[in-house]
Amino acid sequence: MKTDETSEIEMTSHAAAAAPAVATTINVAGASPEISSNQDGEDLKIVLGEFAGPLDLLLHLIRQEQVSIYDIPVARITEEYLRYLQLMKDLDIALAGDFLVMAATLIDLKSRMLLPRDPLAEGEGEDLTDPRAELINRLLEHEKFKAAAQMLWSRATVERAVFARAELETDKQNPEVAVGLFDLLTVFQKILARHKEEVLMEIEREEITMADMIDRLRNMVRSAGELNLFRFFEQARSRRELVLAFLSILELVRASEISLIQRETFGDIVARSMG
Amino acid sequence: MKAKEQRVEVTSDTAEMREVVEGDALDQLPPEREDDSAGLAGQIALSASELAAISEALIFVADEPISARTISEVLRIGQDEVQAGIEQLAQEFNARNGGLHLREIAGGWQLATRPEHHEHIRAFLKSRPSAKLSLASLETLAVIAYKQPITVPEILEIRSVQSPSAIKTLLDKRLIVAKGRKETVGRPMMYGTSKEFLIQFGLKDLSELPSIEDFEDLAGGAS
Amino acid sequence: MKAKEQRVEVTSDTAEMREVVEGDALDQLPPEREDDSAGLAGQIALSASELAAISEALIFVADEPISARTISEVLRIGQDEVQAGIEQLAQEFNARNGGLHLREIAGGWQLATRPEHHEHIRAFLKSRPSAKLSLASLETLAVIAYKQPITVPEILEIRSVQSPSAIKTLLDKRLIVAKGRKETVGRPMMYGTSKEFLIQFGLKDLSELPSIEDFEDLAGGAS
Repeated sequence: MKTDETSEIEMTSHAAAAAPAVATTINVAGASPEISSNQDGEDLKIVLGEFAGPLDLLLHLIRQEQVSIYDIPVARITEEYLRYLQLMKDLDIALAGDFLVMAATLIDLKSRMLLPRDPLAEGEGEDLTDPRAELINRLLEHEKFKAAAQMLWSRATVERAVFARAELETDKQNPEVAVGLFDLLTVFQKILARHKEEVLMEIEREEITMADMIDRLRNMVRSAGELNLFRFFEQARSRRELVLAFLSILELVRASEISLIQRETFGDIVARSMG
Repeated sequence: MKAKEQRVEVTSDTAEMREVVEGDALDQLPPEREDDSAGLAGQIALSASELAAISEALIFVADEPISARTISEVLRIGQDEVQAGIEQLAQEFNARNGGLHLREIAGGWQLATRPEHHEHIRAFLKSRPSAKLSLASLETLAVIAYKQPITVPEILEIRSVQSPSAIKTLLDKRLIVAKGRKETVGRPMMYGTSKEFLIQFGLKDLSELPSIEDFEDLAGGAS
Repeated sequence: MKAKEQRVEVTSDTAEMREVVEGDALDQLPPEREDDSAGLAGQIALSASELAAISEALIFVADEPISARTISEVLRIGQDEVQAGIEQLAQEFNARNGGLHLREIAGGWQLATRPEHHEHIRAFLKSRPSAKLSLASLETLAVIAYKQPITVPEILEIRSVQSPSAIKTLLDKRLIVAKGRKETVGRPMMYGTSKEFLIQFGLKDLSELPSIEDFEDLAGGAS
């Protein structure tokens, strides 16, 4: 079972054939799955409840068994817990490791509950605490956050019913993408990946000549009548090509085939055909 | 700008925008007080109703909740005066019982529709409620909201899980942001909730969250 | 195949919670008329003030002028009635003399600011406290942040795209500063991030920049 999403599994027709039998035997965690009558059983879709983590499952079992969270019958709950994991396994559902860790914790707890108290430790007054104490505290803490999550959920639901205005012209004129710290890192990683790829490609690519570059520039300017030089430079795949691109611009300016225009200081430079 | 301390806005072409705004739209406008841009030093004398009207206009134009402070800076008018003006305006808006209300959210003011009209609005926008957070993400968010600033290992410990995928989801959705490093071994990154969190959950600020102890009764009683 | 699905539900408390919560939250909303979705055929009875409020909300959320006809179709109410309602609403809005007015434009209705406030609006739009970056600038900033001090040719080498204008933008925004010259051929200028950069991104110092390891903590982690 994935921890993030409600698990949905579609079983093949073979499994579907066996479905009614399975259906009567599935009764784990007290959950009584409802199976609508199988009309001709080509597909079987199983929808499992969502447990956001092992503590969720454990809380569910405790509630299911109607036992006190302060006095968990460890053996019983452990058994139920393991049955649930077994069901997941039978259904071939990948379980997050978290659930197995909790299983180990429970088994360990169960065995410690069975052991007689160490008389020496008792003498020191240290082992008087219930071995379940830590788990109980965790569960209580978890219940609080679960309730908080529920509160957030209802807030979000109300909030989703409230709408802000549509986008205005002034927003579009000022399109904003908020960038956080991690965006900076993500962007950097992308650049590094891109860089690596380009280095690899460069080895194989055929080298462009000065004449090729002049032709490319000439064609680009002619076809559009005007060309932003930054766009032209961006096509350069290596430093060598960049140098060639620069030289080809100088060459065409010298030959009076193009003129360069810069509309504002530090603004983009545009090449225009003089033909 | 969202979550001031954490974010930088990105835009493709600011120069262009200026031209459009200044060139096109605004030339057609009737001239306004001429001393506005010149009189950086002096305050502008505005009547209460003018102040309210301009605040309303700015709140409408702002693409996210706008604070009284921002408005007071733009208009060069005392913040208290602006705050009082907006509160008055909000009362009027809300007494009007129209389609809009003026509310305080995420440290600013915003005009928004009323929840009771959501079905008609959805029918018109043909929108469905936006993607919901998974239960795991929601529980993780609750832990972060109440324990911030908190590190990844601490979150995982509380939730008894090993996968940080829910934390990553929250980061991707911009509901949480980095909040510096913890001065312990390895200096792990700490996380807290963002301004976007306040907006999506309709909170003025974090103090509006009920105390975590309030959930204790619920928790204990459930068993 | 898909038509005949069979569902097995392993119920859980969380599934229940979902329902409960969703039920709860929506119960808190003022009830909306129940015949809304059901009564495709019939008209909805709305009081004049409800109609005005909903029209106002729809005009507010619409991204372009919305006609009385569109509203009448959404609400399944006679167009004349809607038209009259909106005209009434427009009169109220305009008599109010607030920051917004309701105007008929391009065959529809639209909420807009008043021309006489545009000077202030422009001042606000200009003042938006944001460092706006193009993607090119952002990429350049990322490279500088993680590789500082770094020269322009080195940035070019990593980004493999021209960066001079991006560097100028970043200098203008004071997000980067010159950090002396590199003692190689041509003694190129080296750049690094500024104090302003730290402020904008909410960092105490550069050690708080997330590292690749922090990222892996979030992305990988799960075993």
